[in-house]
Amino acid sequence: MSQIAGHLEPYLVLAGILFSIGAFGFLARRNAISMLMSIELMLNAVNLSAVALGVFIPALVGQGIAFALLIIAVAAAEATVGLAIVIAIYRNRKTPLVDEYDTMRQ
Amino acid sequence: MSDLTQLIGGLPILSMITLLPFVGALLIALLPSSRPSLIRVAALAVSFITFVLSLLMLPGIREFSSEFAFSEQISWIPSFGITYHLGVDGLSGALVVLTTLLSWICILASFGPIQNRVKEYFISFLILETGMLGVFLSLDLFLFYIFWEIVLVPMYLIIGIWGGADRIYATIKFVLYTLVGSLLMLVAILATAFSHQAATGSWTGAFDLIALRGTITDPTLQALAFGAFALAFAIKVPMFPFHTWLPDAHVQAPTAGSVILAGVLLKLGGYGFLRFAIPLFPQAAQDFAPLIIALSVIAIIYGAIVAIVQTDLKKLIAYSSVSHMGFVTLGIFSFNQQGVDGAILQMLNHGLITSGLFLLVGIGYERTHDREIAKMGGWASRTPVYAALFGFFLFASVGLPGLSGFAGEFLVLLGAFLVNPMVAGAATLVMILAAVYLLWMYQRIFTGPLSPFLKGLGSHLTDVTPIEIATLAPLAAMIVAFGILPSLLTNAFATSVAQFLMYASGGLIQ
Amino acid sequence: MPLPDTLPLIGITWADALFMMLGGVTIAASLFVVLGRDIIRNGLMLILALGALAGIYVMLGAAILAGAQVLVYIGAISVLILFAIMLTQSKAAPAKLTFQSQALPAALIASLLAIIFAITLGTNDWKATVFAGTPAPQGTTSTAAELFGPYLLAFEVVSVLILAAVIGGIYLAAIPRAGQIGAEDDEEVR
Amino acid sequence: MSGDLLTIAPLITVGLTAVAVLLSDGLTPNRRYAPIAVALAGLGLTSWILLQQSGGTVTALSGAYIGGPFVAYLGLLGSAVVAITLLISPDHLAARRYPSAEFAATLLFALCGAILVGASGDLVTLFIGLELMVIPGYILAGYAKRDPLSTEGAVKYFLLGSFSSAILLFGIVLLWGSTSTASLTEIATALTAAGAGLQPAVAMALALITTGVAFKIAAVPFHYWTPDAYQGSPTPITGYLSVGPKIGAFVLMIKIFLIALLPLAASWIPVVAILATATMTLGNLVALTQSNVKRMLAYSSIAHTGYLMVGIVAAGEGEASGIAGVLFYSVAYALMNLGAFAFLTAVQGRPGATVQLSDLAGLGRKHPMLALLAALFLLSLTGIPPTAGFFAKAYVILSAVQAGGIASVLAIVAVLNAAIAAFYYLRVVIYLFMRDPAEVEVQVATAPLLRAGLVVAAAGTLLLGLLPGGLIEAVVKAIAS
Repeated sequence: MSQIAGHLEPYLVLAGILFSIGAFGFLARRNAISMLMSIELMLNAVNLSAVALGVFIPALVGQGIAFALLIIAVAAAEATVGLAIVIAIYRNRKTPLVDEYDTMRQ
Repeated sequence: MSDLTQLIGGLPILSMITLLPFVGALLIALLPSSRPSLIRVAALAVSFITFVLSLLMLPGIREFSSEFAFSEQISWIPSFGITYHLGVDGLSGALVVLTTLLSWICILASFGPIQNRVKEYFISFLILETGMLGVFLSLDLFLFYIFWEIVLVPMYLIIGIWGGADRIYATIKFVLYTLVGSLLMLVAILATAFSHQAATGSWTGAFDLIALRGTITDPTLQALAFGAFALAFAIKVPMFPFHTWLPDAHVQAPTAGSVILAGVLLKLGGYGFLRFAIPLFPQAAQDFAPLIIALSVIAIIYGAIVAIVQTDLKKLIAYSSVSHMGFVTLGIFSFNQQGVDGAILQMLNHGLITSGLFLLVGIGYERTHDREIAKMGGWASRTPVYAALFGFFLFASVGLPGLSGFAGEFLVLLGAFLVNPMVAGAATLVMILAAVYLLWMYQRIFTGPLSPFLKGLGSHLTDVTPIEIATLAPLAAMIVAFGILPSLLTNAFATSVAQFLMYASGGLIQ
Repeated sequence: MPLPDTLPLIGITWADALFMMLGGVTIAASLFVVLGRDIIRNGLMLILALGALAGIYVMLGAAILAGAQVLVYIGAISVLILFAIMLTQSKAAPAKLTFQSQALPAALIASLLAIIFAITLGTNDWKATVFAGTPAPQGTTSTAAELFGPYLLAFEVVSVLILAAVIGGIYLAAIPRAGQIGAEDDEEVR
Repeated sequence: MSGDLLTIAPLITVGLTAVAVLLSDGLTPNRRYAPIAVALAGLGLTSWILLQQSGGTVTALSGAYIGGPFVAYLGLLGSAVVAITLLISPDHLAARRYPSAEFAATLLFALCGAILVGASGDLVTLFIGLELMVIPGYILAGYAKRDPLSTEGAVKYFLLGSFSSAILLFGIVLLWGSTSTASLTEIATALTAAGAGLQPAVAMALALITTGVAFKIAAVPFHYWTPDAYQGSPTPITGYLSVGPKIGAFVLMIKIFLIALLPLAASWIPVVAILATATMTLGNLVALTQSNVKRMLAYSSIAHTGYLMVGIVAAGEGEASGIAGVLFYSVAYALMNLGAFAFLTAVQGRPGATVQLSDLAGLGRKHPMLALLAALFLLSLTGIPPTAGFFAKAYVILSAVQAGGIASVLAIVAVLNAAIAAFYYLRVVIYLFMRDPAEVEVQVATAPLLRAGLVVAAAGTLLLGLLPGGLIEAVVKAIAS
């Protein structure tokens, strides 16, 4: 009898920890691409919880995976735009460090 | 549900009076700014026609026995029962005529002093006139508030663009003081309307003064709403300690701005108490009365004393305004016929007298470009007519019997005496002292040997011109007329005062 | 010879062991992503974390999602990120990553957040099914039924979203040809 | 099924218009106005369809899309916002050599998302709509891609936007999991059935959603990305960003907080009320200290967020007029804020120019009409009658007074803030009319389209100020469903 893998909670706790790690990365890193990667971690945490909920909660069977698929697609769109912006700013400023983008705070 | 009733010859006279200056402003906007004299004449014509229209309205007010001789009501925002509701009785009628009179006088008095951006000036002034008339004629609280705020913008521009060196500080102070008060009043209006809606289940009449009077019974709402209304009106009057914007605004405003500020804008506060704050929330008004009477007496004393030490002529008159307007609130919150009669008289008289004084200060400033009392002396020897007129208005201002200033202050003191003899006594004493000092000030400026400063002006120091006399003469005539026969006025608003006293005591009877 | 039900010696079921292994890899790799000092390795670690997640999806019986994870996340997004990293690496940008000055408070907040998540999500009454081993594989039919049922509109709109993102992305990232509107023939104009 | 297609016709029309805009640019490249014309035609068609649908509520696609007066109201507002943005932008962009086709298409995609947010019946559709609304915003913020300021603003906007999306999404997923349904109304039913006690996961979901939404609407203290994103973007785009996505986020707030989470109102009202107070006060106080006009408007838009939140709190207290207030305020805010930014666009005739307050000195003398329109927008933003801004504030305050409780305290906070706001808005008027002209004058460029945009915004601001009755009825009809 499985003690962990057959229950919902471990998956959600894993998702929560993953989300927190992503949030930490977002708050702590200076590099725009690192921050983007941190956001991807957060989105993956959300995905994991969506799938787990969809698998373990009878009323949601099927929905979880569908939801997660849509989130993956949204994340792809977001990443496309984000990386394009990063490339554009890199052309202008030659640095990917966000806290050096402070022209307006003079 | 358009319901235009009681028209003169089928015409909505009140709307015509209110909106004519605004329409005039629009027309002037179409005139080329390269023709300033055309613009001046057009503005004068518009304001004079408005004045004539307002005079035409007067006989009607005496003929009808009901409270509001004329009223016009059109649905405006039906979802909330907000209507375009105008009405006139003796009280508002008198103030409307004061407004239309002072407006054309001010426009005439601006012909000389205003030389830059003439078009914008007269547009602002005419919009200001519409705003002031709207305040006096609105019977819908929402409409009233809108006109109340509309007054703010052109006055802001008039002081801010055509004012003196420190005009921007003065305008900002003026706007912020007024806005804080009026915004809280807006909340109170909305709360009142909502309580009416909650009580009756319908928005109909929720903003209508006539429907609302006597229906607000919740004591908390009364106290809070009255507090908000009173703050807005107290700032406008201005009552101590909310008066500090006034001297700055007066000193910085151009002459006509000062005149209209003292002559009409300050009356908006007193009128607000009489028409809205007290009839709507009588119980709270009675509760607040001791406080307001105390503040009024402080204003009378403080205004007079501070006026005495002023070195700037305009500031002196500004502080004497604070003192004189203290009588208005003192009279209103005496809640007896003498006091209220006196307060209304004082409002009208102060409008006539102080306007005259500001006009005279402006006339003097045109010639000397200075207002320092210490620099003057012996002025009468060069410009006897000017000195005589100044003396006349100053005598009227200190309440010389036989001139109109006397009757108002006397009635107020009488009314106050009935309530609290101590208060009346204190006010009388200070009044007399101030009068003595003001007349001594007159002596310093106008009599004695000609001061070196005035001598240095040489031939620039001319006497008053015919146009200037034309601006002062109607005021002087009315000061004399109402000084001899104050009953001309008190009869006109007798019904209004009776109604006011009835609603004011409503909180006690119930 | 069949495998024993549990891991020898420690008595943990195979499924639990697998979960712990994949979860551990996910956490370790993602910690590396946010803590590591070499951004290229961080990018590679992101791929490892996402791969481990795909493994968990398989465990959960969501093979279709694991496929999508590998194709889209690892195949497209992560490669794009690595590409952007390569593109933006230069002498101006230090190869050794530094942290913002508020990194320490951020770490505290994140730790607290993780604990709160663990408590709230772990103790919540989810009214969830409990499986003996791992959950049975989810049929693609139920997912498809949802995607083309209640989520049809969302599904279609996502394609619009991707279209919009691609158009915008191309616009932002592209260097216009000379002569075209938007060409960089005048650096001063902006 | 064909009925469903008819119901979602506005969505399809806007999407197809975006494609048509790109195609038209492909056929006739480098024409500045062709894409704008196509886009405006498409918006006209969309508006017509929306008007046809304003009758009654229709549900399509298994409840994912709920059409009707509410969507019609928001769709028409969104179309107007996009149309005005399309009028004021192309010449400004062309002067800096940025194309208008991608711009118009991106705006239309965002409108698609906004309509979907308004129409969504479930959390999944709502989230996808939100993303379709905000992702084009990131693109637009960085639209001036050769301008370091623009890209800088865009990268901050993007990072904070995506971060908040992730937070919001986690909250949405947890809410969906703990109520076992994605449908907004069913969530409300489930939460009501669950009773007073708050499940830990629901509490967590509420916290995450509140944080995410606070970021999206730029409520204090989650606002710090806005000034940079707003200041960096090309001015007309800043106008759009401070209006479009913000109103959209408030619609999202109505959907989540006032439909799905209404049973939990007692839990979120205090939080939202505190956020609203902080947002109004801080936004105004910081705006007070700005000398850059664009940054000042950015901070003032934060303050307006606070006023809108007052309406949400009132609605949470069970006063339906709170939603009505928010909807009315949205229209007024859209018109006056777009107008103010259109004015700012006009005085930024020279590429690379930033407008300091002192640059505007004496503008009223050289360009009286432009200065007059600016004064109108500023007075409306201050909330002085007879302008749209006044009625908007009055409506929100009325709803707050009606709601009583915390909301009526917020009403007082709101009016005191309006007085602070008067200080810095009127300061601009002072510079326009009361100061002598600046030594270095701004370069005024008013292309015909920009002029049209200014006039439309001004006419709307004034008309709503004089005759607000019609819109009030439309609002009441929109929330009746």
